[in-house]
Amino acid sequence: MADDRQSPLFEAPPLSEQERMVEAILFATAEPVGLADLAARMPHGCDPRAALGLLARRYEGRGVQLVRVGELYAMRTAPDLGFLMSRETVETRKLSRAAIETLAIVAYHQPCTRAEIEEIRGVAVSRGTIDQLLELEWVRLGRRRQSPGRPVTFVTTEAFLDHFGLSSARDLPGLKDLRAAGLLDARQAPDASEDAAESKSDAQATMFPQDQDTSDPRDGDQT
Amino acid sequence: MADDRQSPLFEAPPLSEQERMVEAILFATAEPVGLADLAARMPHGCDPRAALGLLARRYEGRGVQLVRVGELYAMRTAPDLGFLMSRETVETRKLSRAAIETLAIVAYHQPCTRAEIEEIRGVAVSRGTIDQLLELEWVRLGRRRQSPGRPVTFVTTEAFLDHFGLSSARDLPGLKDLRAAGLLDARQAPDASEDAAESKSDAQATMFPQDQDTSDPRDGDQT
Amino acid sequence: MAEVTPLGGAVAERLAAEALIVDVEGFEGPLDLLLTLARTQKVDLRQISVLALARQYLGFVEQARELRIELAADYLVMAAWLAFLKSRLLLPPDPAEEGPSGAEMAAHLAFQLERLEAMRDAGARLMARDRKGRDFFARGLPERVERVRQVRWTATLLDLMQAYAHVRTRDDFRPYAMDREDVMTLDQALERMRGLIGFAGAWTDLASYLPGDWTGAPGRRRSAMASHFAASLELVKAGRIEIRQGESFAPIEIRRRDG
Repeated sequence: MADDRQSPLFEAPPLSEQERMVEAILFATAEPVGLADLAARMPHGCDPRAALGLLARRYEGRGVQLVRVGELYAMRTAPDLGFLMSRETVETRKLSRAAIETLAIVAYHQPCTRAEIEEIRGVAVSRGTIDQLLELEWVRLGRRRQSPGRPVTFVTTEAFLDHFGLSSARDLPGLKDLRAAGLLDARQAPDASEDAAESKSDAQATMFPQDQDTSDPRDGDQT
Repeated sequence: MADDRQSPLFEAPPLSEQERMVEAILFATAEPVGLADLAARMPHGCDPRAALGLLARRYEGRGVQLVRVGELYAMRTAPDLGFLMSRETVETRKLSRAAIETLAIVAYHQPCTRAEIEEIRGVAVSRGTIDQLLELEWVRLGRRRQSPGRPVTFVTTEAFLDHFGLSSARDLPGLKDLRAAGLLDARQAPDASEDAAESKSDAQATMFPQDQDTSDPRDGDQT
Repeated sequence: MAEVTPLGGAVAERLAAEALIVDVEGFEGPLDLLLTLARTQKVDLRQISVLALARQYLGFVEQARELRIELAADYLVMAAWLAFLKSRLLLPPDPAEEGPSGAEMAAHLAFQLERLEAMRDAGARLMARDRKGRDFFARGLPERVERVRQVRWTATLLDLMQAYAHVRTRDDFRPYAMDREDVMTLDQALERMRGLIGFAGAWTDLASYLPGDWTGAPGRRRSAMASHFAASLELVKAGRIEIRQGESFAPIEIRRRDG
């Protein structure tokens, strides 16, 4: 942003114009769009983040809203108007109880291994349950855990955030309370070996590694 | 607001709310929507036409606009922002050998006819090759030759000189220059180079010309 | 944590267990069953009596056995563990005994139940959220982003000169005209070698196999050498001869292979 003035040839359009551009781009697509993508499509020197901030305020309380989906942005209709769109409603296959629980465990404990899911539920996780979540693209494979056997982990996706109207995994309902109550701790059975306890503890350390303020443009100018 | 008691069940929401509704419907539907359809979707007593009027004014000058398509309404990208909806990729490609040879012959022998090009190249020149050069504006039609059939001739253009950094066609290096630059020799027949090769080694040595130890010791330090 | 509660409501417990048995297919494993049983205690999971819970569970398993209902192995494993836990909770702690105390084990079970319930609630809350395609919607009429591909043709002056040089010198080296006269084919060489190897009992330089009229002109010799080399490799593959080369660029030698 600082040195745009060095190249007057590429002087960026005024911010109000940039806001129109972001508006047009986000309106034109059903998929959330990232900052880099916005910047690539807008003229040189534009500041999509600032434009998003303006846009978010403009649409506050409107029938359509600017929402954040992880690191991406999208326009979505206001949830209170869903009743108008009965014809657009897509019937989602009803998830089994096992699938819903597994999804919740992945969301709240991510990154989380299959063994951890099984320990929390007290039953083996059937292949189909995870497959269903992978197919819905609500869950994807994360990094392998740096513990014996290097098990794969599961994490939630941006499609998951988008579907449930969450701007980030940190906004999961009741996350803070659950954490405060120690219910997200990887607490080990008292008779378990110490090695296992060791490998579990890094599950917690890596949970929400990007747990920092990623200056959401929507909050940007409120302070 | 005055006579709520008369039909409390069917009281229409305030116009600003109706505007939100129309906004959400137009955003989310897959097709442009008519007034009747809007009225059918919205709560009883709404006035979609008035709401559309408000909405049209709200989106005036924005990145997206309310447009009328016959009797139907839709939101579309503002016409001046259409450029955001296309992504240009510029691909730089080398001219084919046929094209560059043809171009070279025209450059060195201009004005020259198609028959002359074919005679020099020893192959028929396809229509597409000449068309490409004409399209690139590196070659244009010259005068007709005053010979039987009055064939058209081809000459190079200013754009050609411009692209190759020449001030005139006479600046093209001559055959002697080419030879001096090693261009002709480098392209020399295998028989010529063979003598040199033969003189320094026997048949077997030249059978495996680059059969040397591939593990270059210098590689070691770089990694 | 896990205080021993007096036995109470045994009849109600048995009734509950019977109701549960009818539903046994509906449970997602022993922990799920335990959670359901725990709810019948009608207390906060933090105040749950693990001992009473163990009794409930064991009662359930007993009931199932009486009704000749086959329980999955993990239900029976849980039953065995709970029986063990029960004995630990009831007997005074033995200082000589290894491992966690009954109270520790009970506390962990209570934690597991609480955690499972928390995740179950979280799942329910998640599903009850405003959801895309049901409560809020994405753009219904998206506009396609068109990809416009522009091709820019280039050539340099060097390309131009090289092309011209190439055209002007083409006659000199006839790149496409195959010189049949001076090329020995692999078949020719193979044919020759087949007839000759019978005599090659000792290591012999491959070069000595080349026909006399192919060793004069360098081009002809090279072609013959290449074909003979390829032919030797064929024969090695067929197990007819052996081949060796002392070092790089040393003569290639071949020998008949007996047997």
